Amino acid sequence: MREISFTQALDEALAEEMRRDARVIALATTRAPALEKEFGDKRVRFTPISEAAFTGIGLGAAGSGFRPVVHWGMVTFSFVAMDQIVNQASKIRYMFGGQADFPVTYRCTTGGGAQTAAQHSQSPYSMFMHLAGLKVILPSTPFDAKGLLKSAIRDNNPVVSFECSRLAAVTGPVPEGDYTVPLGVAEVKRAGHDVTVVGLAYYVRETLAVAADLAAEGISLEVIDPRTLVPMDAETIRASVRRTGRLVVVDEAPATCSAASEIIALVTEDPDTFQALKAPVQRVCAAPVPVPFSPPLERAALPDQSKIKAAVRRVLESAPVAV
Amino acid sequence: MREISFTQALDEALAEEMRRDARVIALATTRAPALEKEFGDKRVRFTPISEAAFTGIGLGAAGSGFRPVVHWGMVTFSFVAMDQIVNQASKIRYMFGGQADFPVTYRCTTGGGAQTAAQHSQSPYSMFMHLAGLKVILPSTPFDAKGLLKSAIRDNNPVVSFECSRLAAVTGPVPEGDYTVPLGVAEVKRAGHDVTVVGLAYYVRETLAVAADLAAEGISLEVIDPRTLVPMDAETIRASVRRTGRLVVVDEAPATCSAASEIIALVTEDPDTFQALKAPVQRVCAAPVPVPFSPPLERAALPDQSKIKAAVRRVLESAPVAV
Amino acid sequence: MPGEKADLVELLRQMILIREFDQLAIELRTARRIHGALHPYVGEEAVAAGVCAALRPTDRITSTHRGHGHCIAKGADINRMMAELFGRVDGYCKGKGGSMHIADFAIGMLGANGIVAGGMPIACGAALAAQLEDAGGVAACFFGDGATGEGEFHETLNIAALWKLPLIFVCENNRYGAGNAVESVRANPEISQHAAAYGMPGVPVDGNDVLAVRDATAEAVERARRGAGPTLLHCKTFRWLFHAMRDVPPPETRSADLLAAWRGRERDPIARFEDHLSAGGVVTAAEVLAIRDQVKRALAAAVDFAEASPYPDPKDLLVDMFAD
Amino acid sequence: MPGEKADLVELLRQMILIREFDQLAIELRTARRIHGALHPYVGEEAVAAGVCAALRPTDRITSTHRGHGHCIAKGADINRMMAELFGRVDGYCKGKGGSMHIADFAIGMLGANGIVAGGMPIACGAALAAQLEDAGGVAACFFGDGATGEGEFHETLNIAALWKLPLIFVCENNRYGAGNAVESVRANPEISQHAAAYGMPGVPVDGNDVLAVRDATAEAVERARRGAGPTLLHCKTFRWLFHAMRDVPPPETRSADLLAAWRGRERDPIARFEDHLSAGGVVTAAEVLAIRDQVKRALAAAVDFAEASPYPDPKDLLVDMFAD
Ligand SMILES: Cc1ncc(C[n+]2csc(CCOP(=O)(O)OP(=O)(O)O)c2C)c(N)n1
Ligand SMILES: Cc1ncc(C[n+]2csc(CCOP(=O)(O)OP(=O)(O)O)c2C)c(N)n1
Ligand SMILES: [Mg+2]
Ligand SMILES: [Mg+2]
Repeated sequence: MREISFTQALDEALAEEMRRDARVIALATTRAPALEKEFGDKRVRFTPISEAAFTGIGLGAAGSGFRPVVHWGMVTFSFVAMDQIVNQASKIRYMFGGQADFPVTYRCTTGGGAQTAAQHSQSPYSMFMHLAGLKVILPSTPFDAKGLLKSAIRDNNPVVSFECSRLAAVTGPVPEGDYTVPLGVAEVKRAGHDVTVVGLAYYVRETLAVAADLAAEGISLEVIDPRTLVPMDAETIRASVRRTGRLVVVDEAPATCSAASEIIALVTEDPDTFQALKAPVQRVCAAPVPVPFSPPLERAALPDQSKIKAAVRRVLESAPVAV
Repeated sequence: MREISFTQALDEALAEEMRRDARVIALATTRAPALEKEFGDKRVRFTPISEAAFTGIGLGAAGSGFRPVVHWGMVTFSFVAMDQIVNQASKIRYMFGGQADFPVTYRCTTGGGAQTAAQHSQSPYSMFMHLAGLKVILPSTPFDAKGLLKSAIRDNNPVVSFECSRLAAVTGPVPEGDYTVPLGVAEVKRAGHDVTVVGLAYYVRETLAVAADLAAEGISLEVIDPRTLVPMDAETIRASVRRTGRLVVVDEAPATCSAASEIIALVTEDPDTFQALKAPVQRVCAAPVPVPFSPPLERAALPDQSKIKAAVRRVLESAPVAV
Repeated sequence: MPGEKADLVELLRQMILIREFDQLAIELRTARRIHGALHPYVGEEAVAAGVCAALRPTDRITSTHRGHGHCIAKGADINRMMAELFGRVDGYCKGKGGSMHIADFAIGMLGANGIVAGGMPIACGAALAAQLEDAGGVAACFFGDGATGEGEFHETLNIAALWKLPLIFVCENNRYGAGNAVESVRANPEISQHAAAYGMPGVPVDGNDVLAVRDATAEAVERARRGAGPTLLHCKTFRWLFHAMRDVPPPETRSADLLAAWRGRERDPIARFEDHLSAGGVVTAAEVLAIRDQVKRALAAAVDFAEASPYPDPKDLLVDMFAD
Repeated sequence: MPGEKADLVELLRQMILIREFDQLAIELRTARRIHGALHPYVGEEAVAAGVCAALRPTDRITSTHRGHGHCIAKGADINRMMAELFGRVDGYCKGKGGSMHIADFAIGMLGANGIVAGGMPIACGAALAAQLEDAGGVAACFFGDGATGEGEFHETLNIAALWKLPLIFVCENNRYGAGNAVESVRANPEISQHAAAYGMPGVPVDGNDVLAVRDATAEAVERARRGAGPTLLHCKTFRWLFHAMRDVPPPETRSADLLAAWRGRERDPIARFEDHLSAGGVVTAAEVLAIRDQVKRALAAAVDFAEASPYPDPKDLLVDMFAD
């Protein structure tokens, strides 16, 4: 199968969906020449730097029969638009009794690791997950990126697509043409039996690398990528933990009230999974600081393979594998 | 001791702090005639409906030597100002290498239960907790409200004060004159030995009522009020769980990525506390919907005493108390 | 007398209905038969009625926390509105929204909104949709004087002007944002002056003159339909009553003189229009009485309708969350 | 020739330093000796220099993502700036901020800001502080043409005007917001026209004429200090280079003619001022050469200073989070 980058996969998804459905329109603060050329500047809008306004415009156009794909740029800039996200998009359907659908997709990039410092290195998915009313995707491979973004655009609800910056240039196999990855279905990226490690976005890759390393030592990790954060496929994660009895969650958001906290709560409140737990769960998250600029500090702030390994060893020490 | 309401206690805290320190100034969209009369309209500002601007004004004045107390109104309106909160206030000190202090307090009301529907019934503390860089208080009694707000105003960092609307008229003993409740110290509101129940804000009261009821059946609840969400006094909660082996967390925010999720993660990742856990933890939170208007639906959406009781019984059934 | 008789009488009827609806709502709320917060539109009826008279049923609007008048003027069913205030399952939002969140997408009423200025970007999205549909549709957004303090107002002005969207900005300047007079929160009370910086017409309108509002809107609509872009209407009116009530109407703090000046027959948008129509021989006093009577009966029927409707079943709590 | 010779020469020196600093930063970044994103101020030097020349050291400013020029003009130490770009512990933010987040509170530089318009409310807070201190202080906020699309810009204009705050709004219209020409994102390119709706002076200024900027600012400052409120300065300039670079400078997409027109001696803010000063007999060519030489040496020393400074110790990761 051909290999294309994460970014190319996302671009393809949008172009294919625009081709497929004339009601799909695109709004962003940066121009998209290829899209503009193919679909015209009516459907491909570039906007002033007015995130609040164009977030609401996407919602209003969705409620009026279109399927806008709105790009915030970095997730950082979505905070300027947070009223439209929290008070409008996440509530509009339910609050009005389900009268209308709002098929709008909000896209943005996330994450640190590129020396762009505090404001431009954020991974605040959990703030959006907390809002009952938004679906949330967070792909980790080009294949998933294309398939999930297509599902998001076809979904009849507001969906937020978080697109990890450190994955932008990563390449991987992506079939030509149309396919989708369903929302709400996690994927076991590597099967194993000693420890369940749930990774998010960039940290799926890092966790797979750790899994390969540790396999050499005879430690078998099961690596799970939720892919969709809302709806969360809790059952796939729980089923894995019921087999391994151990859980580590890896992500680059700070731990407090994070997606990692949520995954832990989903696992430990489920009676059967709780009974199967042999060791305390572990979060491998960012330090509780705004991401610092200086490379050695930034490295210290974010998770990495050695921190993942250390957490895996901790859960194994606390409940050694029976030989 | 005299009894005053939650609101009166908060008002007293602000007035006393303004008396104590001329650098304390107040900004809000509603007039405060008593304060204006005592401190003048230079220090007591009422502002246009421009939350983003006056949130940043508070931050800028704080960085210029003042100690602003900024009232957003409902937490709902803070979302208009989220850029200043997320990208500025929570990062400004660290990002600039600790050059300056930003002693600003942001106040707002929270919560449902008053038929004000989706937009005006929010409890999104966890979204603020997730931001490394803000302190967060959430009092449940008039005494704590006054003491915590004073600590917040004296703190040299941005602090967010969440003030539960359903508590506004609740009265309780509050000493005359100055005292503070330290940030980061939870309180055991009722000692017990069978189940640890952590309640937040209004649900501390509800949990205490449940504890009184269940005591009659011989079930002993330990009720803990964190009071401060950042810094979270994890140790008080963990110590209790190590004794009871059972944990229920009660709050009116939806469960996903909530403060309740965080408390569960803090408990289950601590090895000693994890070992002491006898039953799966339980969250009693709002249903995953925007709070609906109609009273029967709203009641169904929010936690109540019967839901708390049911959760307590579930953890007790799953690991019965040894007699 | 410009306009067809039937249209003029309909305007009068609408304004009376809007006023009576909100006065009844206040009674019902005071008697605790309905719930939540209430923001009466009394005194401002000419704005909603005048604007909507210049719109087609397929045109779209967004509204504010003070939205009952906009709903009625756009053609909403008062039975379903009332049922919503009662929190019943036959309400527009099946009881999930209440007074502050009534919407009827079928008639292009895209929702009241509890966030000051929050509906403006949404209306702008509806205007974008209308432009893309290219069938001559327009959108209008109602907002208060207080909303001009919010960034969303200004951002929307620029984008609408830049893209020449068919959007009518209807500022309802009722002189107050909650407890604060407009002069106390704006450096310059003349709101229409914001338009100039966007190369957009900014039109001050007597917001208590329903025909002036209708005509100014018609001009803006005509402009919008021919692709010439948005207009900012600054409708000057007055809030007769309190900002909002919960269990009881809050006490009046404004001077009796001021209130009298605005509530007098020459300024009251309804009495004034009634006098104007009777002076022009369009309606007789008897006809007006008949309208008032019909309105009262319709409202009584709406209350009956609402009370006959059941509360939503708590088992349906999760229904309507996500579309398939 | 208005102004003291020393002041004029200092203005020239500052502008040269600003330009050379950023040109050096581009080289260092291209060579991967420094990290992160870089937004050069080349071509816009007259704005920072002219504005800050009219401020006192105790006055406060906020800056943007394109902030090196503002720092230097406000009097920041280039050694500590350079150390920050290198991510070292002697940088202004101990390496935590980098290029986009340099601040020096000791000299009233309240920080560069990665959020378009994000610094404006903060500057407004500094202006409120100055008003409360009542010691004649003022604040200034720099922002780009693109920032006028953001609500925070408009909200801040209103509050500053309403409260008559001593705040100078300095719009640096460099013709682009990232890749987009100002005409493509604004319905009306004349940004100063927003001021009228706030009863505030809105002043178009030739942003490539350092004395014009200084004088317009001085007038605004005088106004602010006497309690007459804010002014909106619209400084028209031009971004010579790319919006931002990471590993390599991005390709130029604008026409060679356009670039040549702005980079010519008559329009280049530095060459033009240099010619003006030598025509007036204020400086000689030799003096200018000496300044350039001094600037180069100072910058070389700054790089040495930066490279001699250690990286922050990862053990200090949590330091500076919360004040005691
Ligand atoms: C963003 C936001 N801030 C504050 C409020 C609280 N609030 C509700 S209505 C209102 C006054 C609005 O005034 P105006 O826009 O003039 O409308 P009016 O009530 O006069 O119709 C305020 C401050 C809100 N709903 N939304
Ligand atoms: C709120 C926000 N939206 C988008 C961006 C991304 N961004 C960074 S700089 C920039 C262009 C800003 O243009 P302008 O204000 O004219 O400043 P200039 O870069 O020309 O100095 C954009 C869109 C941002 N930093 N903040
Ligand atoms: Mg008003
Ligand atoms: Mg620019």
